[in-house]
Amino acid sequence: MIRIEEHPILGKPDERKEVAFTCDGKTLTGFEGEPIAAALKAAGIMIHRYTKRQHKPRGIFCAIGRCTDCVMVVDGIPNVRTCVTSLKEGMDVRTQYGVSARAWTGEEESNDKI
Amino acid sequence: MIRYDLIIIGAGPSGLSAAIEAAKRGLKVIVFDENAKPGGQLFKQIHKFFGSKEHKAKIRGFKIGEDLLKEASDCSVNVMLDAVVTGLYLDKEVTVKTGAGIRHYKADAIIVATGASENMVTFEGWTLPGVIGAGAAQTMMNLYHIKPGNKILMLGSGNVGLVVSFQLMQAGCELTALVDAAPKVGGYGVHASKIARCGVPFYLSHTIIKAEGEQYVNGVTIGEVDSSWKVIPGTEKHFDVDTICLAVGLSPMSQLLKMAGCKMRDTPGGFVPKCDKNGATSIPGIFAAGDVSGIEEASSAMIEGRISGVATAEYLGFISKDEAEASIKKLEKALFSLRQGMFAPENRGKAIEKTEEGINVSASLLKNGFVEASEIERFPGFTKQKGLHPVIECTQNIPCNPCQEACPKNYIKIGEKITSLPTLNEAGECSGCGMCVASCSGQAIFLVDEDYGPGYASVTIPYEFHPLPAAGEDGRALDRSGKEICTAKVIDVKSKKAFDHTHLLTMRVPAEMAVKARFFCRQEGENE
Amino acid sequence: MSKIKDRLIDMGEFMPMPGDDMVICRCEEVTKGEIRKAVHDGMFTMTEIRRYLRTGMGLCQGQTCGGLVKRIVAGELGISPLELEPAASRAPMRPVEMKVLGNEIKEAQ
Amino acid sequence: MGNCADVVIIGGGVIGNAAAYYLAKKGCSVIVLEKSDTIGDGGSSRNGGGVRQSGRDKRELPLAMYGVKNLWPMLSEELEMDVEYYQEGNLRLGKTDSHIKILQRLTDKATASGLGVRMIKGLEAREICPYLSDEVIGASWCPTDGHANPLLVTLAYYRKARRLGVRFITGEEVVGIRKIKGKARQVVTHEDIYEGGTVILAAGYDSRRIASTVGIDVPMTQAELEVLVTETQPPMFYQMLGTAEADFYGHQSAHGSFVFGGSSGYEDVNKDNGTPVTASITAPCICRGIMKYFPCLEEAKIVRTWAGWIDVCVDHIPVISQAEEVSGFILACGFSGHGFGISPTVGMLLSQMAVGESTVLDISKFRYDRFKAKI
Repeated sequence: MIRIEEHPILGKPDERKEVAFTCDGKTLTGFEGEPIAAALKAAGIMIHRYTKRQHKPRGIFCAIGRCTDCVMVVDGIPNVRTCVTSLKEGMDVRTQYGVSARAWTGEEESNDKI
Repeated sequence: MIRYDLIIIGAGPSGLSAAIEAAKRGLKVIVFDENAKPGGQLFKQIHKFFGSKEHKAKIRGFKIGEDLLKEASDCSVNVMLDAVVTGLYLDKEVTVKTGAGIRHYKADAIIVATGASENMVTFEGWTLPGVIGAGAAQTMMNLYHIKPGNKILMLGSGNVGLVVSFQLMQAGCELTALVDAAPKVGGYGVHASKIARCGVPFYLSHTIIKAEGEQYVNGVTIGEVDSSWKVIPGTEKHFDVDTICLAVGLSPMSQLLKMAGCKMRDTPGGFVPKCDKNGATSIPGIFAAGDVSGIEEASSAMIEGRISGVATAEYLGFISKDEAEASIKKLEKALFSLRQGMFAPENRGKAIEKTEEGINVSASLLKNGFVEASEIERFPGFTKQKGLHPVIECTQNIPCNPCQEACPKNYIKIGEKITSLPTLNEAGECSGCGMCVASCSGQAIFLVDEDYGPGYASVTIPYEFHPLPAAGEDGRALDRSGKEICTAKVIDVKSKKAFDHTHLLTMRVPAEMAVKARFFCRQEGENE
Repeated sequence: MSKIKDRLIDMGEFMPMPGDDMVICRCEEVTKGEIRKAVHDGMFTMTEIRRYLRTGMGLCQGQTCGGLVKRIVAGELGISPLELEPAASRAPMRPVEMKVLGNEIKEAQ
Repeated sequence: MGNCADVVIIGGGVIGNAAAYYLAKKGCSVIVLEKSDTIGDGGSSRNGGGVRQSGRDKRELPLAMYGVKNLWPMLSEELEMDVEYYQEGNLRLGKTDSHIKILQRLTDKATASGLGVRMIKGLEAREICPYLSDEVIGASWCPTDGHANPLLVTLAYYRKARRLGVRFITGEEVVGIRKIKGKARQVVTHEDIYEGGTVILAAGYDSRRIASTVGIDVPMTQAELEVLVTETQPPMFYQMLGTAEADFYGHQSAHGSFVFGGSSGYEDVNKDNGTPVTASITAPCICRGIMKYFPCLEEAKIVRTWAGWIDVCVDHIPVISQAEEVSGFILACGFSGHGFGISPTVGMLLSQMAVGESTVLDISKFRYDRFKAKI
């Protein structure tokens, strides 16, 4: 279990509202207002995006909105920092490939002028 | 243009403290913070702070945060959250992103209290999901109630690495190993000992060679390094972990000051503004306080904040120079006392071989995270005597004295200099109240009764894990290294409001184990 | 004055090293080898490296890699990282959407 | 220690570096002195990267056209580094009738000078760039214009020149030029003296101060320029863009960021703190300008803004000239914010002037002594 039900110092978390959202089309639940990244982590999702140049997986790294590694496509908008963006009911969260939600087709290397 | 007397950037320990002092002296103050919650790092600090009363010692970080917020609101400080300061422009203009727009603010004085960001270290696979900063771990577990991972390797034995390691265990994670390339534990020995006695192995002079996994971390390989930081072939060790946590230091987040044009200097501790002792930068009216002007503990940041708050009040003519000097003098004294001892800023990087009392420091503590039974007896807090008595395993000169304050019998003595090692007054006696055990921020005090019935001793330890064992429960006692040494029975568990979530677990162990048993393990392989 | 002023100093041949393929700038995916090579190509300051390779020009604006790049460049030049001026700090301190940055709210809160 | 060279160039910007490269290619020994610790830290790294012919003063146009025809297309290959040159055309956009009038006037002038540029309707503009707002009713269109990455062009010239043995010295502020036996010969810095058979002055606005040490004045001033850069966007379009009223200009760069310059209207009087600094009101203003023409970019995040000084000559064209009265002294300054696009041509011309060849283009319009009283 990834969520801490009871903590020796902090006790039990306050009551929070459970909301549904989707990640790559799959319906998940999380708590309203928690960072999207927290809800994904609780759902066991580690990979937030694949990088533009090397197509390598990335996930949570700094968790405070600084490193921007955890960005995803949220409600159609790319590069959303999921660690500092609050979860809302019905959000459409997608794995980010480069700067879009379109998965690699294998053709893009040649276009990727670096 | 919206105008204030004072704008403070960052609602962490220093920013809030500065706001309080300035507002108390009549300044119209606003504090901006980019986060949804104020308090900066304080709300991620669930351990009890060091220092003395004036430094809020033995109070947990988040509680200090709550107190600061209340104090700030009592003196009408306006704290604006989710407010990202995007720039610090000429004429002390600040642009702030709030909601869907940008607002412009000006002030006659600005205190930049933006804190620090984490340093990073590279190794093969360091970009894999599952490699995270120690700050990320704290944020996830202490703010959002999410375990950062199940099996975790910590890199870094400074105070952040040690404190976060303990917090990870408190959150229910398994800490597989603690690794540091340095040959010695960098943080407080007492922090290290809390982890070591739970059975976490320390690998000093080791580095991460590789984070393993294709899509995310599923293992790690470490290796021993020689004196030139090169891995010694054949020393590789593999661990199955799902998370690697990096705690390799902090750097001041000084970009706003640089943007504003303040004179800066590069130091081994990061890029910091040139400041006077009150935090005034090269630009009149712009001050820096807390970690942004040099990394220290939150306790120092709070005092620095207060000093700069007083200094701005004087700068803007709200108080006289004499008044300011009197207040600052007091604060400087408190700051000075925090900057004493083995971990004082001027001792960074120095090898210290003897305590202020002239006692050889424990080599094992620096290498393995715990003091060997053979070493502990030379420290003054360790005594053997008839009846119930405290055993104080505090072996380094750190600025901390709550144990002295806590003892109703005045049995524990530190004295004027708060870095001195605690000793027991010869004439005193122990009431067994346990206040010293609960108030020791380093969890280094135990109550021992060497003669708890025939053939047995009792050892009372501080216990901060969940679930809490119950009286009557059988388990095993662990020694300082985390090794199981004997069976143990819980004979008492005390929980009091005054103990502030540090429970006092008393276990019965064979008499000869009284000098060794320092932790209680509930079941096979489950050290919490 | 310890800064390297003469850009013709002899740094020796560029020799590939193990670890050259390690990503240093996480945002722009610039590797250690590329940074070392850039120094040999004459890029001696953090600003030049940044313009040449885009290190620190990505979404996080160098907040993660700044110190790492500095150490590599200094190592290649044989100087202390403290002698290298960090790249400029520029607004906005965090990424801001065009519609938000363009929306200047006038009234007080 | 080897402070002598055939040519000493003051200023390690794109003009100085280009000149150094073309001179080294001719076999000359060259020293380049740069005030900043960083190569190309003035206008060379603070411009929009336009490689434009349209909208140029007719005296400058031949330089631009020559570069676009002969130098830019081969530049990446020649310098062995991708300088991200795109020749995808320049759209100058209009939304109102008065905009169209402005554009028509510019187009007529350019056509008269022999440039292939024409007016197009909104529909055609949207065919070229489908991301344009429907409010765009027309544009001027110069298909042979383009853009390149100014940071990379500057560093590519530097890198190649350095490989050819040019000695670049950074952090070396020039105090003045000293004549020896009637000829410009010594370049004096705070710490040293350099000697050259020829001295080329390409130091941006500083050129005015330095030229005056040999009694020559170039009437110019400074203006500020501000630019913003977005996060990486998916590839959208590669035209260079501008508007009739010059609210903004810019393009999408090779790695996907949009780079847009613009103004708040106060650039001529903006303050600084020693180095050019952005003003808090400018970036928001540029954003509003962009969104009027490209509403689809409203979610794009700005990651960086920066400001730079440009040296503005009183008649808005540069001085590229031998100073006959000071033998051995060549001026290349006052580029007035449009020097980048012509930098390869100017570098080449300077190399020809320095070795005494006749220049491939007529540069008499850029003489240093063209400034006369109005009556």
